[in-house]
Amino acid sequence: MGKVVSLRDAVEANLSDGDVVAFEGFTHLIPHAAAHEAIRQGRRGLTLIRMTPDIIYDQMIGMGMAKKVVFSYAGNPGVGLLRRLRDAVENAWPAPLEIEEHSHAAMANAYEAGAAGLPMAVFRGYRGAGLADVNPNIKTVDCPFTGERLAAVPSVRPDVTFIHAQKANKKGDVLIEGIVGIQKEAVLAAGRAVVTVEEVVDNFDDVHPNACVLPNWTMTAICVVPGGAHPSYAHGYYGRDNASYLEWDEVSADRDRFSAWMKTNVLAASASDFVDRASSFRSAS
Amino acid sequence: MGKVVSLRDAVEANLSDGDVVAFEGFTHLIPHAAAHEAIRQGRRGLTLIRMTPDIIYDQMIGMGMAKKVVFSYAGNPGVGLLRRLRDAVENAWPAPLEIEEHSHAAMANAYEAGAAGLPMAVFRGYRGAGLADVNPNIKTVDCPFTGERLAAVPSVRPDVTFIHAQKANKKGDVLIEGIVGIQKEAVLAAGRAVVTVEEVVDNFDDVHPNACVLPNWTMTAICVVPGGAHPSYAHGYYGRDNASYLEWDEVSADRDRFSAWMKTNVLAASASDFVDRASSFRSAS
Amino acid sequence: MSDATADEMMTVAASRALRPDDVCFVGIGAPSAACNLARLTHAPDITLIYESGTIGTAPNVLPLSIGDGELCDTAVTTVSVPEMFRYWLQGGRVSVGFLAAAQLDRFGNINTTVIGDYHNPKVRLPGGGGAPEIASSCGEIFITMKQNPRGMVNKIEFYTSFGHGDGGDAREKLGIATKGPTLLVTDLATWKPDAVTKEFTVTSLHPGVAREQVQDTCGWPVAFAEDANETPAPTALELNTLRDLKARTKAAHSGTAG
Amino acid sequence: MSDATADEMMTVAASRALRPDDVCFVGIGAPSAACNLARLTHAPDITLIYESGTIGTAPNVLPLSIGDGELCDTAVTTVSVPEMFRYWLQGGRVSVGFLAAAQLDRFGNINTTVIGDYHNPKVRLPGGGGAPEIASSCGEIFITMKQNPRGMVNKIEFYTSFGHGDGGDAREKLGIATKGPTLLVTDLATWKPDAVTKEFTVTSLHPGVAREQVQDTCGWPVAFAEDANETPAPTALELNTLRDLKARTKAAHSGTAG
Repeated sequence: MGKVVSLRDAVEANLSDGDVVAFEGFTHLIPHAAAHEAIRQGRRGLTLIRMTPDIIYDQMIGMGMAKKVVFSYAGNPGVGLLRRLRDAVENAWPAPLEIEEHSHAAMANAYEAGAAGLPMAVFRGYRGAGLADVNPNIKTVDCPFTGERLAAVPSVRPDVTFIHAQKANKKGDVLIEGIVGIQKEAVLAAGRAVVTVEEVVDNFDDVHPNACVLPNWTMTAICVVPGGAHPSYAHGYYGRDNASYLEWDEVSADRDRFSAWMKTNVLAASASDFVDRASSFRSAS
Repeated sequence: MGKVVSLRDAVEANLSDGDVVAFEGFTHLIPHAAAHEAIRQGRRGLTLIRMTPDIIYDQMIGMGMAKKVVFSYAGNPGVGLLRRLRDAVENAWPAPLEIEEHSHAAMANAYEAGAAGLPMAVFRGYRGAGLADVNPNIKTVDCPFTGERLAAVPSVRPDVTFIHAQKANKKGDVLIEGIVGIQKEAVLAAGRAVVTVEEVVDNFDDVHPNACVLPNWTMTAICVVPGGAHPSYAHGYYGRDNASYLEWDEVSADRDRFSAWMKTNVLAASASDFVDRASSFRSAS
Repeated sequence: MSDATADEMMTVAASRALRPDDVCFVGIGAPSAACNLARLTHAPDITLIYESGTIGTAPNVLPLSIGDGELCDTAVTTVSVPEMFRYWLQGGRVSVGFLAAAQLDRFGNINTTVIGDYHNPKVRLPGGGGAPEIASSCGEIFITMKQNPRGMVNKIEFYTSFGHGDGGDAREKLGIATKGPTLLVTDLATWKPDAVTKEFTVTSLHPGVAREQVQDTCGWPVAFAEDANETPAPTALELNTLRDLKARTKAAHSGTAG
Repeated sequence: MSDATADEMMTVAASRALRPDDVCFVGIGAPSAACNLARLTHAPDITLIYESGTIGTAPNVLPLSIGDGELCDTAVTTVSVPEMFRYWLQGGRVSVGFLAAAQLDRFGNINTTVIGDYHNPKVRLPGGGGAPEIASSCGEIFITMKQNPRGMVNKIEFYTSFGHGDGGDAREKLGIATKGPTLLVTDLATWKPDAVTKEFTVTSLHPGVAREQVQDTCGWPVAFAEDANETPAPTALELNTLRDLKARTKAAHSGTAG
């Protein structure tokens, strides 16, 4: 398992200023620890891609790390709006933020096309939708057989993708279970991929043959970060910390409170803090 | 489980003369019993779709049931050529056979597009390949972002698809495990779907959350036909009967021998014969 | 059961519109409560789909997000997000899409994107998520929202998802083959589109609600159907089931287990 | 080990070309034996992919078809066929595609489709299967076949899969960015394309093989590299490993277990 490195080293080696980066997760398995490490390393000028930017992108945007965000739903899941993202879009604080906005269907297809090595995704979408008028990256393609006009968007090909997964085996293959979201596509679409996992097990002999497994050669680095998805959850490991999502709504409402919170909970913290943060959400079994 | 019916009834209700039909399976889980029932019912004028037409399509073609075959690899897997298909294409025996030939990538994408409700599939393919010159259903689409010229083929939308799967639960959901091939797409792309299964179990509580499960409302009929894939195999149930594939090479080499074999082994047989045929290939466990 | 709150009445009325054999794409919030209430009452075999990839889910408590673990634990199967949008939504396998609206117009067009100019917004809302293609790919669309004049507006500021456009055959003109919005359930009334104009028209008022209340909380001049009647009050079963569900949900989410 | 058959020499020579970190898309037959021999000798961590969807498979016996259960049982993961062709092959993740040829020309173009006119064929062959896109999407292509003048022809009758076309920069002209055929291993010799013309040129003769034998069994005038040498004979390890593999395979497939 030559690819197992510390999260600090993995972020340092794989994320540079100006990169196009995806920290993916669909409510489940959100790579909070990796995002916090990126914040500590103070990267700048990032283009952040994600279907559902939530707390971690709100934090990065609030810290002034992003020049652009590509997304399809920018909300605090189950709570409401993203206040740092709003402040950036509405008031350019702490910096102006360019946005490229799509629908979920478009983003899902764009990741899929990226994983498939295609330059674009073709789907039936955006009919009557306002985004088609404001996003120049929404175009059309005509079916040469039926004449139907379909939507086309560029594929998503991040420089680097970060995801969190349940486990790796000793060969470095990675297993994702439950709500698998868009993570496989995000890894396969990217030039580099860094995966944080809850644990390393000997082998996957007991895993279903058709489970979502990423072979070791599809990843650049693996980091063992138990609890690394907190306050999101890891199916089979720990549940969602709903109170933290509610708390974020208050923390992020005020610039000063936000800055103070980030200092204490991110800048002065480390990846190893996630074990404790997730511990009270672990199921008894 | 109102959808569980006899194979005879399911074929009668769902397959008509002139239908576009897919009996899918990728070496694994080939729906032999369903195909034999269709042969017994003497359907005519069928358009047969399959990535890998093998023995069952060789049999249907030899019996004069097909007017056209859409395919990407027409071979007896692990053995050689399909002699009845050759006889039809080369000598129009017992009837002329129209062919629409694609690559695997094109067919896989075309099924995928069919399942996705799209009129066409777009992929990077057929570059320099002769099929693009002889198949008018191979066209191109230009990427509006990069200008790259990509291949386009019509999606596959069969009137009806037949597949074989390991098991159904009492609600009628169906599980496919192991080499899952193109079966999910073939079912979702079709107007109707008939699934033969090895057995019915109480529930799928012990099944992996991301296993390939088709919800009951995606299928028209389910038929319990243990051994229904023989001489193909059913992962977890019985192995492949390689001798039968070799035998077919001889049986199919001669028109009279073929006709006699079909009479004995198909026309005068029934779905219940498959239990015995598969029994000696069941693993000890 | 006359002690139902307006919110409860809204959820119950919305749940009743779902048929036992529907395949329903469930938006979070009010739609989720209505869909699960239908499942727990008259439609036990309804298929509920959440855009996180969970198909045929039967959560014991309402999820807080569209990707709660409970949805996966109780699903028939959980697929990837691209598969969800390609095979299941775009594939035409969903009979009803159930959406909530932040801003809605009389033709069922929804805005959850921006207030003000798109490029220079007064308020930046979360955006459409799955809604643009839910609105065009599902067989029909049900919408639920609490009435207020800033939410139900004469003209929405952004077409996040397309309903009936400016009415009539606007969908056909865009090549959209599905029905679009066929039902709006608010906390005060049930609305259906006029057969010709496609303008939402009140077809029943919830018990105790006066027409003025409906008009006062709506930003456009409300049309009432000639035969508009009273929405049947929640039955004891409906109300008890909903309250039990909400109580279980509250208990689960205030705890630490996820 | 001078007792190796020509067939064994072919498999061993082909296996040696595979690197330990290759991701190899494996054709059935001779390629499968060579790829698994490489895995069992110098390339234990090589990733073998079969088009049935099995990724990182390590079969104990050679499969009879591209979809044998053994391939799934020993794979890192088994994916659907559309995913295989989209994410893994077209996605550019395969470094080597290993093909067998029925009919081959000097530029590595392969015909497995028809002999005679396509629409009125003398012999209808099985067709291309995965080969057309394997030939264009893999980083490079290795080909293996037994020499015979009807197989190695001056001009193939159908371009099932594109090699170097009519030579030179034919691939670039078609917008194909991958290398195409870089190696041909027959039962008599090892061939590589000329750097400029892309014509297959013999770079080594297997032990005991004379140039005349190579020419007599090839339908085009054979070019020999100036520095053409002798292919190293199979080592004891290579030959024993191959023979054990073949013996295990024979025992397994003559039995009834699958």
